[in-house]
Amino acid sequence: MIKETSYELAKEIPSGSKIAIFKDSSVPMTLGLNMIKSGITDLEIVTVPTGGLLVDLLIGSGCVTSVETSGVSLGEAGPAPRFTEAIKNGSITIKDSTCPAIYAGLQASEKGNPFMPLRGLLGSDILTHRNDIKEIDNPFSPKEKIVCLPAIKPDFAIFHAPLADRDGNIYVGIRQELRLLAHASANTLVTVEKVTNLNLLSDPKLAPGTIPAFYVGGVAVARGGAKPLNLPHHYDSDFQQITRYAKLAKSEEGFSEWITQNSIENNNANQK
Amino acid sequence: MIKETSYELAKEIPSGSKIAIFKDSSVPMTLGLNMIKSGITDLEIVTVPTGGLLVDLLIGSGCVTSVETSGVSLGEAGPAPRFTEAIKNGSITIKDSTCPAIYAGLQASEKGNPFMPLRGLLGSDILTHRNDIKEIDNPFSPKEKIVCLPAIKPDFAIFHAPLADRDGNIYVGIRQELRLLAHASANTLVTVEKVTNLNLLSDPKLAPGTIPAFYVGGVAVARGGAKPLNLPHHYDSDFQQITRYAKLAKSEEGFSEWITQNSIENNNANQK
Amino acid sequence: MRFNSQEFLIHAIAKLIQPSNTIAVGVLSPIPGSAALLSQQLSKQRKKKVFILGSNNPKFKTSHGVEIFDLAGQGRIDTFFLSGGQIDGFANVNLTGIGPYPKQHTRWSGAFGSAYLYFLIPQVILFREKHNREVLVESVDFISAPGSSSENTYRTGGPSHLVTNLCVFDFNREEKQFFLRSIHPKHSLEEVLDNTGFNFSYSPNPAITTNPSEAVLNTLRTEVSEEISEIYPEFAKNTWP
Amino acid sequence: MRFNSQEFLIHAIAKLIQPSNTIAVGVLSPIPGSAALLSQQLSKQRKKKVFILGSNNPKFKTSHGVEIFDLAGQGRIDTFFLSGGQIDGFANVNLTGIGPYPKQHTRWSGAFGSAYLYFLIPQVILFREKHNREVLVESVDFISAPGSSSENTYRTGGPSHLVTNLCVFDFNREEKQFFLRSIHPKHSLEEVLDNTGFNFSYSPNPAITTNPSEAVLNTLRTEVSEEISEIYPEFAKNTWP
Repeated sequence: MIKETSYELAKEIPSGSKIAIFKDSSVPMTLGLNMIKSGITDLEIVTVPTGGLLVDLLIGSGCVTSVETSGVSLGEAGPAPRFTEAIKNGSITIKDSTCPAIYAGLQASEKGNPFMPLRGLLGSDILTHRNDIKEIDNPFSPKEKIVCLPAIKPDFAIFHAPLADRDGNIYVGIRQELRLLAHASANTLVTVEKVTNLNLLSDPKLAPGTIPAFYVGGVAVARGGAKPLNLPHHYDSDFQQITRYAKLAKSEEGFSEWITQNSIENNNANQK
Repeated sequence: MIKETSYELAKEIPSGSKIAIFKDSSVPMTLGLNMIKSGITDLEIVTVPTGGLLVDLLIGSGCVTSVETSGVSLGEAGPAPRFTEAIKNGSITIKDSTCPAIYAGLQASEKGNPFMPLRGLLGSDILTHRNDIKEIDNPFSPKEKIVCLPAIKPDFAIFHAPLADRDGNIYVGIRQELRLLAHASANTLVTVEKVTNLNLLSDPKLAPGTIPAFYVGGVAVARGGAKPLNLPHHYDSDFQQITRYAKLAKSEEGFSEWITQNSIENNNANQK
Repeated sequence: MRFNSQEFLIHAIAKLIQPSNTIAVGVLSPIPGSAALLSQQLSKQRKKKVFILGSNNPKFKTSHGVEIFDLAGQGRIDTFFLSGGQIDGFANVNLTGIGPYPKQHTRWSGAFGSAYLYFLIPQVILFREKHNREVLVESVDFISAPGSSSENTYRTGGPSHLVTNLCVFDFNREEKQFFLRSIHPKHSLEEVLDNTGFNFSYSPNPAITTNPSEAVLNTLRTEVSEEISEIYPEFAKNTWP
Repeated sequence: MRFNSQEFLIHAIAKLIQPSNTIAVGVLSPIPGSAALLSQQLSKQRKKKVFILGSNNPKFKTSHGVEIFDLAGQGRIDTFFLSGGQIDGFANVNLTGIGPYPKQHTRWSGAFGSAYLYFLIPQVILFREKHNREVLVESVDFISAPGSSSENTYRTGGPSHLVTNLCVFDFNREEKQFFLRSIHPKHSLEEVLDNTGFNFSYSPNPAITTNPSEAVLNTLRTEVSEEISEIYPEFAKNTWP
C-alpha cells in the first residue's frame, strides 16, 4: 500500500487512463511532475470541477488527449496558457461542462447509476456540443425538458493529502470532495505529507475527515507535494511562482524552461 | 437559535409536517416525547432509511398519518408493535420503500432535482404499490427500464447530536448522514447534549463533522436526549428498557403505561 | 471435535463465500456475519474486506449509511445475505408481510435494502434457519425483492444459494429453480422434501454438507467469536458460552 | 467625502442586492464580493448570509464544493453574480471563447457554474467593468449560459441587472431586453450608446447612479475592507492603500 517514492506511485497509472483531479487545496503537484517524468501519454483529464496549474502542466508536457472541464485557469495569475494554446491548435479534445454537471456525473458514478438528471444547461452551446448528454421529458412533469448527464467514471483519482496511516486510510479533513473522487473512481492514488502509525478511523475526531483505505490503491509520501499550490494548515500558495509560470508558459520555450527547473530529480529527497 | 427547552423546540413543528428521522445513534427521543406532549398530529414520517423506537412511539401516540420507510423494527428487541398494529388496522398509510431509494429521494431533494434514477425495484411489489415512482427507458441504454424516484422533501429533519455552538452549528462527527437530512429538509431542529462557546467550524478538527447553522432552525439542550437509545461515545442503548417497551407495547394498555412512565415532565431538569 | 448447530451453519456458509473478496452483511445477521469473519480469517493473505452493517468497529463499518448501496451499485461488493419471512421456489423474497396489501394480517419490518441489493450483488446467499412449508413457499404473498428479472432490467446480481437448518440449495438462474446441493448430517432427503413448499431439483443421492474441521472450530472460537461478540454479544454468549 | 471607482461600484451593486437574504459570490469577484459584504454590514439585524467561493473563512465557505449548486437547486440562494467575456442584449453570457468551436481563436477559461446557476438563482447580476462594444455585443459567439429559456425549461432564476463602469441596466425578462436604469456620474447617455453593441431601452433623461454616503464609505473602509482582504489581498491593497 505505502510506496517508496511518488515516482513509483506515478508509474501505477497507465497511459490512456481517465484521471480525476480536484480543483484546489489537494492538487498532487509532485505526483503530477512524476507522471510527466514517467512519460505518460493520452490521459483523459476530468477537472473537478475546474482545473489549474497541474492540468496546464500535463497539457503542456503532451500527456493529455482530452479534458472534461468547467474551466481551466490559473486563478488570480490569469489564463492557463498551455490549455488555451492546446484548444486553439486542436491538440486536445475539449469537453466543456459546467461545475454542477461534473459533480453530478461523478455522483452518478458514485451511486453506480448510469446518469444523473440536472436542471440548467438547456439552450446553452455547451449542451449543443456535448452529444453524450441527453435531454428527456421530466417523468414527473412531462412538459419540462431536463438534461441527463452520463456517469463520469475515472480510472484514477489522484490527490495530495496531509496524512495517511499504515493501512492506507487518508485524512482529508474538510476536503470532503475528495471522498466523492475516491468513490467515483475505480482506483485512488494519494501522496501525503506524512504517514502515521495511528489508525485514522479509530480516532473519533479524525474519522469524519478520513477516506477509508478500501478505496485507495496506493500511497506515497511527498513532502510539500502540493507546492507551489497550497495545502491548508500546512503551506500557502506561492503566488510569485505561479505568476512566473503564467508568464513563462505563454511560449513553449518558456514552458520548457519552467519544467526543466521544476522537474523531479531522482535523488531529490524532499520531493521523492 | 438556542431555545430554552426541547418542548419549545417541539412546538416549532406544526401538525401535518413531513419529518425525516435517521435510523440510529442520533434519534431525538426527548424531542419526540415532547412532540407527543405538545399534541402534534398528522405527521408524515420519513425514516432514513429505517425506523425504530421513536417511530413506534409516535405512531402509538396517534401523531402519525403516514410512514415512508424501508422497514420499522426494534432491532434485536423484535418487531415494532404499534407500527405493526397500525398497518393491520389501517390507521396509517404505509409507503413501503427500500433503503437506497429513501437515500436517493433525499439526495434528489438535496440537489434540488425533481428525481433520482436508481437500479433495482423493478418487478418488486414495492414498486407495484408506489404509483409515485416512475419507470422510464434509460436514455443511455434504451432497452433498459430504470426507476425514477421523486425527490423526498421533508419539512423538518429532527435529530439529537453531541454538541452545538452558540451560532447553531451542530457537531455530528461520523454521522455524516445527518448532513443529508439537513440539506434535503426545509428546516432542521436539533437537540444536543451541550452547547459550547467555541465556534465549531473554526476548529479544523471539528469542522469536517459539523453541519453549518445555515441549515438549522432551532437547537435545544436535552441531556441524554437519545435515551434509551445510544449516542456513540456518550452512552449505550438500554437494551432492557427497549425490550420492556417491546413487551408492553404489544397492547394499547401496556403502551399507555410505558408512555405515562416515560412522559416528559415540565420540571424534569434532565430532560428539559 | 464436537460443535453446535450455529458453528455448523457458519462453516457451511463460509465455504460458499470463500472465493469472494468483499462481503457485506446486513443488520441482525449473526450467523452470516460470523461466516464472513471466518472466511476472512481463513484467507488472511488475500486481504478480504468485510462490511458489517450495525457494527461500530471502523474495521467493519462504512463512513455513511448510503455507502453500502453505492458500493453495490459500483460493483465493489461480491457477496451479501438476505433472509425472508417467505422465500419461494423462484428465490423471490418476502420481507414485508402476508395478506392483502397494505392492511396485511401479518406484517414484518419491511424490505430494507433487499429490493436494490438483490439486483446488484453477484452472490446473494439466502439464509433462513427455520426450514418449513410456512417459510419456504411455492409462491410468496408479496415480492419484496424478486429472484429473477426480465431482460430489460439491469441486473448484475441475484440469488446463488439458500442455506437452512436442513440443507444447502444452489439456485440455477437460467432455470429459475433451486437444486439441492447438500443435506446436513443427520437429516434426510425426505425431511427436506416434506418441509419444502416449493419444487426443487435434486440428485437421488445428495451430498452431505461437510462438518467444520478442528482448525476451523478453533478459529471460530477465538478470533471470530471475539470479533462478532462486539456486534452481537447475546449471540456470541449463546453460541460460545 | 471622496471615493474611488471600486467603492462606487461596490455601493451601486450593494444597493441592488439589498432585499436579498442569501448571497453567493463566485471566484475572482472582489467587487461583487465586497458588495455582498457591504450589504451584509448594512443589514446586520436581518442576519444576511453571504457565501464566497474560494474563501477559507468558515463564515463564508460551504462544507463541500457541490454545496453552492445544491443550495441554488434547493432555492436557498437569492443572489449571484456572473461576468462574461461577451454579454449580449438578450443577457446571454459567453465565458467560453470566440471563433468556430472547439478550436476557438480566443479561448477563455470556461463556463464554470454559469450554465446552471443562471437558471436557478432568482437575482443574477451581470458585472463587467469594461463597457465597450467588444464586450457588450449584439449577439454572443458562444452561449455559455442563456439569458432566457423556452417554456419547457425549468427556470426560477436569471438576469436581473447589468453593472458596468458606465451605468446600471435592469433586465426585463418578459421583453428580453435591457433597460437603462441609471448612468454613473460624469458619464452620458451618448457615451453609453456609443459603447454598447446591443439595443436597449432608455428614458430620454436617465437617472444618475447614487454616490456612496459617508456612512457607507466608513463601513467599506473598515469592516468590508478587512473581511475582503482575507480573500483578495491584492484587490484590498489597491482599493484601500
